[in-house]
Amino acid sequence: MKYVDEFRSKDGAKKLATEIARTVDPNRSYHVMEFCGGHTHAIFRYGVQDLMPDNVQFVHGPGCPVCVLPIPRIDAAIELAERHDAIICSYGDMMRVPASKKRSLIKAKADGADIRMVYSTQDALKIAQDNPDRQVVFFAIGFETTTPPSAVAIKQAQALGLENFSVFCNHVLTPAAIQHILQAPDLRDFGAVSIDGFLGPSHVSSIIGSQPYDYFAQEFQKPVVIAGFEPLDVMQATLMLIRQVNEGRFEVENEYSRVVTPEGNLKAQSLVQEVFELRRSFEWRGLGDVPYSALQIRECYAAFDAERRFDLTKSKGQDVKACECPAILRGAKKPTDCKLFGTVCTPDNPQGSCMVSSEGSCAAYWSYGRFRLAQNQVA
Amino acid sequence: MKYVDEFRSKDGAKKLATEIARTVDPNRSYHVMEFCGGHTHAIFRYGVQDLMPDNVQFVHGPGCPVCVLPIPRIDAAIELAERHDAIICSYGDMMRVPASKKRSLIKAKADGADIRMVYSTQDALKIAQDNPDRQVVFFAIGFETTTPPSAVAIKQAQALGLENFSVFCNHVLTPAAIQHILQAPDLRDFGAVSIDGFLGPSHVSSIIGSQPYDYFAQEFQKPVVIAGFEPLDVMQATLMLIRQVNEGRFEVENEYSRVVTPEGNLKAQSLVQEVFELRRSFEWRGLGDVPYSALQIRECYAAFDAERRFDLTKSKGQDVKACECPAILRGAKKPTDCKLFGTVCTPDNPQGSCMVSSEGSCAAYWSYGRFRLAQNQVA
Amino acid sequence: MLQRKPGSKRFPMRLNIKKGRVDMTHGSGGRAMAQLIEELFASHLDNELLAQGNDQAAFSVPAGRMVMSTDGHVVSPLFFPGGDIGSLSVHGTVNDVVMSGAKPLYLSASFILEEGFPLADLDKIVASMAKAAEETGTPIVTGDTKVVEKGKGDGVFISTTGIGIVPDGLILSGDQVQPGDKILVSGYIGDHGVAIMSSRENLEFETSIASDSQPLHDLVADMVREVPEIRCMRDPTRGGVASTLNELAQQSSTGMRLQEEAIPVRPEVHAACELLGLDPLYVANEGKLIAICPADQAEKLLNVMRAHPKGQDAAIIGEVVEDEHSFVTMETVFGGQRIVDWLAGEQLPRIC
Amino acid sequence: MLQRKPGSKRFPMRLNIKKGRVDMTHGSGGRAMAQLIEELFASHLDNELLAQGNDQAAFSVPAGRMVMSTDGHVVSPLFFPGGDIGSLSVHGTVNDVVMSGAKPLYLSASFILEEGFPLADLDKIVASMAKAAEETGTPIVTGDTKVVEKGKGDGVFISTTGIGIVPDGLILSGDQVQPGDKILVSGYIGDHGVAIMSSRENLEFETSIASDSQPLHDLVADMVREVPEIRCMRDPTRGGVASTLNELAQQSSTGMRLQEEAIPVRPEVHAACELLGLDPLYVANEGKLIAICPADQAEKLLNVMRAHPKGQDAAIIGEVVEDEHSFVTMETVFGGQRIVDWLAGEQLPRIC
Amino acid sequence: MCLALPAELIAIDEASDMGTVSLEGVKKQISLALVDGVKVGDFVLVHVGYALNTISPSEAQKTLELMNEAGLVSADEEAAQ
Amino acid sequence: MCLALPAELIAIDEASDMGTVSLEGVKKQISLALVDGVKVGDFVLVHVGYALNTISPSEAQKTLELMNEAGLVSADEEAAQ
Ligand code: SF4
Ligand code: SF4
Ligand SMILES: [Mg+2]
Ligand SMILES: [Mg+2]
Ligand SMILES: [Mg+2]
Ligand SMILES: [Mg+2]
Ligand SMILES: [Mg+2]
Ligand SMILES: [Mg+2]
Ligand SMILES: [Mg+2]
Ligand SMILES: [Mg+2]
Ligand SMILES: [Mg+2]
Ligand SMILES: [Mg+2]
Repeated sequence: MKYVDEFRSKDGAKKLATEIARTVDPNRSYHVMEFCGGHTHAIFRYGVQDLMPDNVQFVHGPGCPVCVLPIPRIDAAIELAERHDAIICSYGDMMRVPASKKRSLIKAKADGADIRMVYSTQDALKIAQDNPDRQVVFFAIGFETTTPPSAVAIKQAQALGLENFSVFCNHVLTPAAIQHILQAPDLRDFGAVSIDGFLGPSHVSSIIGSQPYDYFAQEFQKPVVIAGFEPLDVMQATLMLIRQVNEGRFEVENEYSRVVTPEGNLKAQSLVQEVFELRRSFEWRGLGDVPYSALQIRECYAAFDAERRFDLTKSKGQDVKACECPAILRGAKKPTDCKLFGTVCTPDNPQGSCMVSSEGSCAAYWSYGRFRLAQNQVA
Repeated sequence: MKYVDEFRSKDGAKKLATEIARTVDPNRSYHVMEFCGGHTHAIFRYGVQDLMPDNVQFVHGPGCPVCVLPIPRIDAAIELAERHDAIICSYGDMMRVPASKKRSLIKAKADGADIRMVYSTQDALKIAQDNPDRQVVFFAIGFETTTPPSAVAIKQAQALGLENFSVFCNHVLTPAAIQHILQAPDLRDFGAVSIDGFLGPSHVSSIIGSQPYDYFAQEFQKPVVIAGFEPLDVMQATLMLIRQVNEGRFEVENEYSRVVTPEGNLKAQSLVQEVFELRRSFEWRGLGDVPYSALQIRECYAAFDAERRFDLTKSKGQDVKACECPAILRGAKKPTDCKLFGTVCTPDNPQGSCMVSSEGSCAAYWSYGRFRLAQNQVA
Repeated sequence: MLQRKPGSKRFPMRLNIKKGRVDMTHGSGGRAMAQLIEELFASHLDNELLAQGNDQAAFSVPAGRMVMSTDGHVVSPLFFPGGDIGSLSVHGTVNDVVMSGAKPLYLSASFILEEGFPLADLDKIVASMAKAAEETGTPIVTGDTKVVEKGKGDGVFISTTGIGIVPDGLILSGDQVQPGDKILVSGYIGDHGVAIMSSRENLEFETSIASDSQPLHDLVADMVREVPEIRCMRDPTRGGVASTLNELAQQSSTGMRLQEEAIPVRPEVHAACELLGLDPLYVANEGKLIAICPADQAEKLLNVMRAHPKGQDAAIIGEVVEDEHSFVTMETVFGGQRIVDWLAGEQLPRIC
Repeated sequence: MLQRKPGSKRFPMRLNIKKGRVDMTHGSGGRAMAQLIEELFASHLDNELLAQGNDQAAFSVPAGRMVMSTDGHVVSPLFFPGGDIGSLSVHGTVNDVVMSGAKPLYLSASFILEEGFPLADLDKIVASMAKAAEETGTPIVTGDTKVVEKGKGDGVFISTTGIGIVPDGLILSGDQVQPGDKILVSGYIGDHGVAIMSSRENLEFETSIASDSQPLHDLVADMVREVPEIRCMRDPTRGGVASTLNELAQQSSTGMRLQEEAIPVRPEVHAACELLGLDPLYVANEGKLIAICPADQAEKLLNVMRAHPKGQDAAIIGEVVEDEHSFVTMETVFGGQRIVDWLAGEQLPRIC
Repeated sequence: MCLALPAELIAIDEASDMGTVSLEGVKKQISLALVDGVKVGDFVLVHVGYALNTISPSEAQKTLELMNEAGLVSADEEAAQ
Repeated sequence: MCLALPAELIAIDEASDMGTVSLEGVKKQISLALVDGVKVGDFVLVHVGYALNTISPSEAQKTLELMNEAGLVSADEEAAQ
């Protein structure tokens, strides 16, 4: 696959590993936060950590849209299906995420709710057209990458005059979250690690561009390197971060220039602008209420807003008590710090969202790291 | 079973057979029309004809509510299910009756229509209560016996405020049909048999009483004996008819006095009166349009009348060309006169309604008479 | 894939059999499926062969005449007076196997589960299967589980297949039937069908009638040992005694003549049939057999059957006659004659 | 009840296979069912044993080690590139039988039909079964047909059961696997699952990939003849290669170490998986096998496999290691290590 | 036509105007909406889940006697032959 | 997060603003509503059935060269050691 295979070469990995080893200052450590689950996944899937010197550590951030969605929002999706008898269209990723009372979309489906997995907002529109007598709600999740398709769907629904289609909007914003992590004193202290730099989102940035990171790179004096999701991208960007740290720079650099431009996809941005507006505040799992960190549907598209169309109970659903997802999502703890990890909580029996999404830290630790833990125990 | 087994005894049959043999005038023949399919069924099921002298012949009448319903009415029931997406509740008897285009309720069901078999109007009401979002139509068929339960259901639906329940009324009237048979010159001629007397309906009469037959017994000078549906009842009533014929009487006698009174069930009559009114005319399969021979729902219960609630196409569905049901229902032909009987038309592949209902003459000939035909062929 | 995996603490959380439901993951081939198999299926069906844990069960067989039969079970409701789909799925196939005179050996089971089906019900069903398999001495040695989406199944369907070995020299087959043979039934007919109908939602009537669902291996063993001359046996399931006799008449190009008076029908079954407009001759049985044997063996066979608890109400109900039309006829209690045809359409309750 | 009844003009009107649909009468045990069996099922599946017309098929078997396996087939869509539920239902069970090294003998088939299913589709499916059974030399000797109401099934489900005889002396079983053994796969993985997904309504993508559904009896015959030392074989169906290897690791208390580079995956399959966020290791195969053999036999076995058309892309993909945790691990193309765990949940297309 | 069977009324629920009939031990709930003044022990004619009428024991007896008379007469004659 | 893959655009339907991409012969319909001025032969980044962006071949080349340089430097050094 062009633009993919080249960035997964074993050869390239060896070269970059050597270069990184050559570049690091052995007298200090480097804590690199990869904000995105996509990076987390690549690091584990390809064993990137193995290729790093010991003093380069990846800190996993809250950049998995599945993981950060708080339980009351999943409860609400289930309520839409069960109490309001709507067809809920969801990306496959959300199907097994725990809601309150040990439920999930897949369990609600087993209980009789009409929940359908879709691959695209186009599919949800088609379902609405095919079921004129039913309310069809698209369960919209995701960061800036996944938001424009939701905007397109709403505009198409309007053009088609679809009266039975609406969107349950849970789109969240990346810069707001990164800023929040750097800003909140308790969060910075909590983890007892100070982050030396950020691997910037790749696909989010393809929409928003690299400019939005300028503000906090300067404000918080932390370097950011926007990195592709292939393993060589991660290594190259890490190398670039190490160099900035070594040189005392805190700039926004762009390793993923084959896709990301400074200004991003202006057409997508304007579509999003037209359909959505900022929420004053939105709850993130792990981060709590984060101001201006999410989108809601504008008044003029109110007809397509599931939150306005349906009366929804305010669920008080909370994470399983011992689940450390909140701390893990802040980069403050590791999955292995969680008592439930690998005993009660496994990918087959996920107790928290981080164990479901293949981008969640707990799932990544389990799937790709479990053999290391076992080796350590044996050793 | 009390009041059943006593009337099925082999012993009793022998005695009555002897008495009938003793009573008949060997110099004449007796053509007894049993109006009711129930009698037809008993005659074949128990082999009553075998116990009769050769000069006593049963002529099968149009008294099977399944058989007399013309095809357009079944088409309409299918249309209610398919075009109006209603749940059609039907007695089991109607499921396999041929509609036009080789269809039937059971085939429409296989094609996806929501057709449910019910045992009682009470079940249909329950289905309506359980499916508030669907229109539920009870496919009401039957003579005076089956009409009062439909009246009760409509009154209950009104009391319950059920807005999704209606009745597709096909209730027909017995005396009108008998009178029509006796009245229409073409019908009387057609069969080339003159009927000497009638076995009067048992269960219909339990509702309407014996009085309604007085008029045409006098008018047409034909004896009527109301007879129960057990085989001894049929034999006893036949004996009573033979005696009337021998004596030149044409009275209404009541063999089934354990259930039938002169005035019938007044409560049931008044309920029917309240909910239904006479139709000016109604098409019977075999008899054509018969004036004042059926009921429709009164204006004041219009909300429960499927014919008013739904716009129904006027189907022109007709019987299979070669099917002789019409003539058979008039008593003018026998099933064996039909070219399709037993070749193309069998209970598994019924071409006409008379082959479906176990009270239909064709079905009765097939199921209980086929071995005789075979013996005759062999002989 | 129903085979038991060697026991281990592989599943941190036990399956919630009490409150859980089947979901799509239970059919995915992953760990959720392995857990369902280990903690629910294998815990009831446990036997050495199943425990081999391969894609197939392996066992030794002697040389000889083997029989194989399969049946899908789709009964509704799943639980009914006198049984459930679990026991029925064992009896239904074991009976088909033993109608050849065979000793049944092993069963396989294929489960098709509907998403949302309560694990507690599944557990009861599998326990009941295990008990039935134990009773008949036919362990379920291999199996398979699939899960279909809600609305694409009906709780649970179970297809079982059985194999057995026929004692040397015995050949029972429908085409052995000859005019003059006697027709025997092993007991009251129609119990199963009436019990099922009594528990159907929209027909609800109360009766003490329970399904006759039972395995006939032991009764059959007695019968073929004592009267190896039996021409054939068949269990009159769907379509009832009437359809089974028509099948046999067709297969052997004979006719059959029955005596209505001789056919054992319980008064309650008779009454329920009258109420619904049904005929007991067409109602399903799941623990009865029809046997046809030479006339001179009939009394002996009847005595053998009556000596066994499962045949205590056995009766000679008619005889085989020559008939080029293969008609099954019956002399009614009233003294008339009637045809007992194949079932046409379905047995539906009717009003006229 | 799938057995063929002796031919006769018992049915005045032929079944309308072109335009007809399954209705409830086809499952009632009456003449409509007999006609469906005779004119549709038996006309394709015709064989001597099926034609016996009894409740069970009877045949002679030699003494020896017999295997039995069953599988339910519920694939959606019913027709897919490279096959349909009919051929699949033969291959799926034959393959489970032959994974023991056995020669497959006979099959049974249990059909669960949904009311309204087009007879034309059923006809195609049964014809395809017949062809597959012919190809593998495993006639369908007994069967059963049930009809469920519309909305209580999904067109057609087919449960097949197969029996076979293992050549003397051969014992293949998952628990024979030992550290040091080599792991082989018979060809490209993931074809079946991707072909199925490509034809699912809401995922529609176009690819030339067809299901690999095929019977492996002939490949297996070559393998066990030439390398009887094979420890075990298994077909990596649901859950894919990953789940099959985890099963075997568990069963034999060993670990497995794979080389990602060595695993044959077609570029299209790889691409489709990347598009949908899936991993080919977890995608189902229906015509591939995993074989484990002593290291010193691995090259020989590989050559035997490659010499057969169904094994021409065979590869040694890893080895068995000691591991008390029974982990399956893999060296990635990138040079890192990862765990290849059981499938968790279901393989669902995902967006992140 | 009109399948109907005599069954014994064994319980009445005045409130719902429903009753229970028993036929050889088979019990069924039926509506009593079409009959007035029925009481437990009566035999009613049951059709599509409704009681249509009560059976008159004395009339039943009379009919049976009538049939029997026919028999007696003929039996006599036969004896006479 | 945000699974997205570069794939070649092999057909465009202007009317519906849809296109077909090919990835190793796997073809899929995607929406082009989020991109302007794409043409057949472009590689686009595909996410949830939408093209998000075009891939710049020259920038890709530059990045690969950058990575390779790292390699060259280290390879040189290794050689020097
Ligand atoms: S291991 Fe499970 S319970 Fe623990 S933090 Fe992760 S998701 Fe939560
Ligand atoms: S045999 Fe069939 S076609 Fe002929 S009259 Fe009777 S129902 Fe009609
Ligand atoms: Mg299996
Ligand atoms: Mg069978
Ligand atoms: Mg059976
Ligand atoms: Mg049988
Ligand atoms: Mg069967
Ligand atoms: Mg199997
Ligand atoms: Mg298989
Ligand atoms: Mg297998
Ligand atoms: Mg009353
Ligand atoms: Mg565009």
